[in-house]
Amino acid sequence: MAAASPTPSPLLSLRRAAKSYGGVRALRGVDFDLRAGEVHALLGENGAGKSTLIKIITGAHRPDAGEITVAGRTLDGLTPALAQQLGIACIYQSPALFPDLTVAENIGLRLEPAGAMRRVDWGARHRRAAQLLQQVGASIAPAAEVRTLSMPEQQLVEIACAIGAGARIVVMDEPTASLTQREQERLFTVVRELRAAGVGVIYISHRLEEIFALADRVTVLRDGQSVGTHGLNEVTEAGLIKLMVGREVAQIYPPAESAPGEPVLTLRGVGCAASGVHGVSFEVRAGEIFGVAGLVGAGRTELARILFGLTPADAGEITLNRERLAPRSPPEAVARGIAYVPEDRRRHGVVLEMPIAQNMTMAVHRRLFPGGWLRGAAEQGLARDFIRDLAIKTAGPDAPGGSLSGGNQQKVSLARWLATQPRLLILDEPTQGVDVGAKSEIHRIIRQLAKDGLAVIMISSDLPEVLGMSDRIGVMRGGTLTAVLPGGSPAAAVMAAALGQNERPDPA
Amino acid sequence: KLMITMMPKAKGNAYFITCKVGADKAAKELGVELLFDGPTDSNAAKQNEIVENWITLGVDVITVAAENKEGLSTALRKAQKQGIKVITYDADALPDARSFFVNQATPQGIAWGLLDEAARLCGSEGEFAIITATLTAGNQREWLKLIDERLAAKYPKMKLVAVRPSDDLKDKAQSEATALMSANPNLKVIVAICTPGTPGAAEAVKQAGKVGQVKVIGLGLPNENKRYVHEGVTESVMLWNTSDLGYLTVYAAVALARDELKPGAKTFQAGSLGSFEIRGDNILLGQPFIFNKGNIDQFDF
Amino acid sequence: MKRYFREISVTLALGLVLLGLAGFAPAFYQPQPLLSLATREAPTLVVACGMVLVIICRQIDISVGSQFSVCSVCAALLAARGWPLAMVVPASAALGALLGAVNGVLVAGLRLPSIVVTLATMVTLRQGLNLVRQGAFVNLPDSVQWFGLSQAAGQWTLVGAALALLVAFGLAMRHLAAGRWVYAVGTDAEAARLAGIRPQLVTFLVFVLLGALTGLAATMNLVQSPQVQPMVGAGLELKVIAAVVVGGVAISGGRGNLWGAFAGLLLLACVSPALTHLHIEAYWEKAIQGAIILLAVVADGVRQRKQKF
Amino acid sequence: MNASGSHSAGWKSVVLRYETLLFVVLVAEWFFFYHYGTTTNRRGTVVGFGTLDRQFDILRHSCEIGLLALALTPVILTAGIDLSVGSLLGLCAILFGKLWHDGGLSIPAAAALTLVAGALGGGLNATLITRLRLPPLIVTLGTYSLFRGLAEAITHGAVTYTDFPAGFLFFGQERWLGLPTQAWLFALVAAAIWLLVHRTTWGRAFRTIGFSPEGARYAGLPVERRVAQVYVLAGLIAALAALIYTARLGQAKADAGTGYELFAITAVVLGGTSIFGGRGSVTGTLLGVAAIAVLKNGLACLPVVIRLNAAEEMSGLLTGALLLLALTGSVLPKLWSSFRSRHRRT
Ligand SMILES: Nc1ncnc2c1ncn2[C@@H]1O[C@H](COP(=O)(O)OP(=O)(O)OP(=O)(O)O)[C@@H](O)[C@H]1O
Ligand SMILES: Nc1ncnc2c1ncn2[C@@H]1O[C@H](COP(=O)(O)OP(=O)(O)OP(=O)(O)O)[C@@H](O)[C@H]1O
Ligand SMILES: [Mg+2]
Ligand SMILES: [Mg+2]
Repeated sequence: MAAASPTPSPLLSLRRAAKSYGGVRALRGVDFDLRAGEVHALLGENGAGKSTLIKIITGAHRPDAGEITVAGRTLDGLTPALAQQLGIACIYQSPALFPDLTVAENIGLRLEPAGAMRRVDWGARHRRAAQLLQQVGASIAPAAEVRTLSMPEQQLVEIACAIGAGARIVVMDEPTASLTQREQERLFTVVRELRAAGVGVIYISHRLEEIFALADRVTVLRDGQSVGTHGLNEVTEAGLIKLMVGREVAQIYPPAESAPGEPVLTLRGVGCAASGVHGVSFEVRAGEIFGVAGLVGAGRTELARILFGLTPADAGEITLNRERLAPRSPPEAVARGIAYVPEDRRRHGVVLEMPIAQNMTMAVHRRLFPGGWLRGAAEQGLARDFIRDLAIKTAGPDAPGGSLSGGNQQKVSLARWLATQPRLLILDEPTQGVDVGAKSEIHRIIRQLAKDGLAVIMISSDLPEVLGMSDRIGVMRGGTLTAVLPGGSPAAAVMAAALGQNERPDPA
Repeated sequence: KLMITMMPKAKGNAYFITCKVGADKAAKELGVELLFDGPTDSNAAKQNEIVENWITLGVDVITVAAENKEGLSTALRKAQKQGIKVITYDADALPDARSFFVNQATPQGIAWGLLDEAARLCGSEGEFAIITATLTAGNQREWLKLIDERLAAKYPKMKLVAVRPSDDLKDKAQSEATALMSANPNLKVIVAICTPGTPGAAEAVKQAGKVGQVKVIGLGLPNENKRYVHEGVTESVMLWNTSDLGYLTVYAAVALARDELKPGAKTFQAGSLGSFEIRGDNILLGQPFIFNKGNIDQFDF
Repeated sequence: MKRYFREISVTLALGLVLLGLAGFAPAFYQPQPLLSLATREAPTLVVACGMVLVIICRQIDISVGSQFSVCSVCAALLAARGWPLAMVVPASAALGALLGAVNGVLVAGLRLPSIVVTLATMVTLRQGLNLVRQGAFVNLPDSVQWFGLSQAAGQWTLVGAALALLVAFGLAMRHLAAGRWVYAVGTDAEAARLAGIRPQLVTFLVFVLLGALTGLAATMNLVQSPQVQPMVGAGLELKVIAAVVVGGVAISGGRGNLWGAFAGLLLLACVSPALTHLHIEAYWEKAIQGAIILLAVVADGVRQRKQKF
Repeated sequence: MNASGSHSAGWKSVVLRYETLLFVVLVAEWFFFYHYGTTTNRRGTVVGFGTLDRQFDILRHSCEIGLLALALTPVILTAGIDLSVGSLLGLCAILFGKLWHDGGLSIPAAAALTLVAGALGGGLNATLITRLRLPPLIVTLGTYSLFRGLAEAITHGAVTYTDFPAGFLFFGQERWLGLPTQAWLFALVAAAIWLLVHRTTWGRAFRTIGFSPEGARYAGLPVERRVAQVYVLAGLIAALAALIYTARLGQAKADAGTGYELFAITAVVLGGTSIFGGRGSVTGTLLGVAAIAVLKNGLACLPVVIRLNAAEEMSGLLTGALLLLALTGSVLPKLWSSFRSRHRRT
């Protein structure tokens, strides 16, 4: 356990922290400490307890047992307010912002002092917001309502809040999950600046290359227990993976095997004024994985929403298996054999309150329940099969979707659409926030589906994933498809297309 | 002990509370038990339910002020079938659903009385307006119809500019009267044909500073209106002695239960109030009474 | 501008109605009747101020009508016993605050849905009052009328007080941290908690505040007449909620403001006198009010639909 | 009992427990009133709660509110609300009376048209809610005024339609096969709604939408159509309730069904259906309706209450209290466990 920096007493330490949700033991006695001026990565499979651990640190959840010490003070009832006073700031996996309020106000509410009868200085709020946003390199208007921002933009607002709070401890729970390369680089710069200023950063990510690029030490969690803290210079990627999953996992992408067949989906000049997409033309063949890359806000999700009938197209022509396709609503799209695994799984992918089994059969009501009469046995059978096939970690088919960790929720969402036996599968960020073990599992499944003759569109901000998995790569920029590259193209080519011909990737 | 029940149109209405005072007195004199219950707001369906309650309870006589002629009649007929005597008071049901109707005053007596008083105040010409309880109340419709007919026949120069409902709420009556006055600057008289309407309209006139310019008359209890009558806002209020109405009703109910009152009788003796005329199956309380500055202080109900 | 579309459109609608009245029924504009109208609506406005806060906080209170009745009767009984108004008014507000606190504890403390909680307290309070009082009126002593002032002075006092409260709350909601907290909690209670705000406390307090304002409004109504009917607040909740909603306060919390609610209240308050002035029969009133509520929200719905997709 | 209606083994047992509890309360209530509310009157006949007549009256009186509660159950399951059902009942009663009396239609034809009108009224709610994405609370607050206002406008508030033929009144005032006629209709509707909610994919969709409308949309469920159907169904049932109401009272008047929506919502919520949507059952609603009806009618039979002349107020008061108790009871276990965990730590 070589120390990366010689600071003697830790900024924060956690002893024997334990937490259960009902019957699920999310943490079972974890020790953890954070020093000033270090980036401490937290690593573990989906459901290992990372998010739970940081919720304890930020006071969002009370631990069932254990103690927290911050700057030498042992704290008993840590609340979010107290944590804030102590200089702990957090960027949650899903941003905890106020969608109806403006960006400036969101930042203001977090950073301003507590007095209830204090006068609000709107001018100062806006100036401060503008300055902080500039600091994280975001071009967001302080007067914009947060609901109008995209997910990554919201994350940048969160980061601006943390910086503004002058936090001495900054927690980031998968901040890059929906960021693209460029934003990621900007984020790294910010993190390094924080470290240089003596701030302790807890950094959670499933992307190992990020951790190696950024972190000083890493703590690995497995099944709610810490399996060790290491300096990054002492471990290898393979070693970390083994610690995480307790076995060896090859992080290679499964190779394309079959030659693509007939065109399944053809788009010609497709656009939708309302969602800012225009003039998209490409085709996807049976047995082909068509990767879609692009920067944040390039319109990839919007394109998927058009194909799924959520925002019907108002220009161009779409054909599916040589028949005209113009879905005006998701049910129509589903009836035509289109499946869409959305990027925001907590809001769209699974219904958190409903059992896993019901989540999985949601899109196959017609086939599974002829005449509209529910059949419990058929449903349970289907769910059990998928739980087994996709290795979903759960108490059983009747456990509510919300009790699963992010990665397992993603698998449930995937299962729902595989159950429809679609002709075209659209995956939006399929492995966002999914641990390496599950990730390669999902990659294997996708490849297998393609091999069975399914046409797959895979939208991803994870460049290695797009490069490794795709047979062809479409690149989107500013709401339109700017290039289609062959699979295995160099990363630089994809980036160049995503940024526009004349621009070069920003090295910062 | 006989069990007599009495149902008002709405329990909280001061009019019926005064009725109950007389009824209680009669019940005590006669040594019978009196149940007094009704909906808190005028509602035919609730009246129905309460009558059904009483039927299963096996009371001896049911007396009701029917919110609505037809609505209650089925339930009342059912009561009669079970051997329970039925009397209506204040507002009648269908004739075959009850034995007697204790009539406080003929509709004509009320409607014409009010209109004639209004005509006197405005010199038989000019605009006037009416405030009613609810648009749906049966007796109010009947009075309105009679007023319309007499207006056409006798006072061609008088103009009825509006009929506005007060929902039997004084506050609403006040708002309505305020609007009526500003919408009809030449308004001379406001006639309220429900008891909460009269003080409500008077208050509105007073607030609008139109005392003397717009006169208020209507049905009303003396206590509610004393102040306005003395201030000269309200010219006069008309009402029968409601306490006597309750008293008479209970006496008639008991007499009916004891077979002392039979169809076809011409007169009826009601304790300390003496003798009343029976016309057909209507027991008549007498003429409505006009309360004005001179006599209103002699009454306390 | 876009943000305040709803407030602006309601104000425009109000302007249209007022203009129409000026054209077809100029008699509507007479100082004394208008002052009377304003006086009658002043208590409603005070309740509406509190309701705006509660709805912005993503809650609702349908028990205000019953609270209003209970406070009116209790205040009237106190006044009839000879309490001076200077004590009756705070006592009524305190009683209202207490009733609001009951709702607040149930909603904020036990995290029960406010619509159901206040449905239950609405029925309980109303029937409890009926049970105890059997619908009896309360006669008030003369000294209570218009606070013992002259009538005109009393009317101006009431209208002035209501407007002052409106302005105070309007400014506080925009410029005080506490006001912004109400918006924050209504937008996302969990995010508010993470930002160091105590959402349960804020929720509790808005209910208490609404209760206190309702108690205050009850006394503002009390001084206008020599008698109090126990049914006095019946239907107040729907009137206030309709006004607030027509004024653009989103039932889903976090959006809207007092100025919009004020315009909404004026719009709905004008319907009944406008009908009288235009000589339209009274039985159209409810239908027209329903149509106005629907039109207001439909206009908003059409706009949002256009904007979104 | 309702395997498909519940969400997990744990959750199922909670519902089961709540419904069982409610059932126990209902039975206890019934026996209490049976014991204290049955008396022998002066003429020697047994009267009060314990008589068969009385029980039939309870059934008769709860049919309309029961129907509205059944109509509201799917609505509330989708996290919606319909405040307009009481007003729609009034409007439909008036339309029925007008069609028959003024329109010269036969009773069956008028009834059929009334049902259509009810569905159209529900359709108006449905259109505004689904097409314009407006909150149901507000839309139905508007139609609550609108429907009642139309009823008043049509009749000028004054006309009351009466003198319906005996064949029609049979549905509201007579018995068929031993039970009040309308009880059969009610049972039929209850069974249909139960099947719909607990045994079909429609019911499943209602719950899904109640939990997460966006989630349901992304799952390819026809969200708009299902939501619309729920409100149309509510309108249809409100029209049916209007017919039964008219047959029971023998009259159609503009104030029919005033305030019924609140009783119906109370019954649904008392029956354990969450106002936030998703959770709840038709069995619970039926128990809720029964608990309120028995309470109301039972109190009206208690000599003490009768002598206080306060049956109406007492039943209102106790219904409100029961609702608060049920709500509080439903969160107590959660509160207790969080309280305990807090104490274990310190
Ligand atoms: N609110 C909750 N209720 C019940 N169980 C929960 C809840 N939150 C988390 N869990 C469970 O606790 C365990 C740890 O979850 P946690 O979110 O901490 O995992 P994680 O390491 O952040 O996973 P991921 O990488 O997928 O985000 C999981 O088994 C999860 O199912
Ligand atoms: N109504 C609209 N009008 C104009 N532009 C819109 C509208 N809605 C969304 N956009 C813009 O369309 C762009 C596409 O957003 P989208 O979420 O599809 O991007 P993406 O490429 O999927 O990115 P990611 O998934 O990484 O967030 C964004 O810039 C967004 O701001
Ligand atoms: Mg996590
Ligand atoms: Mg996207």
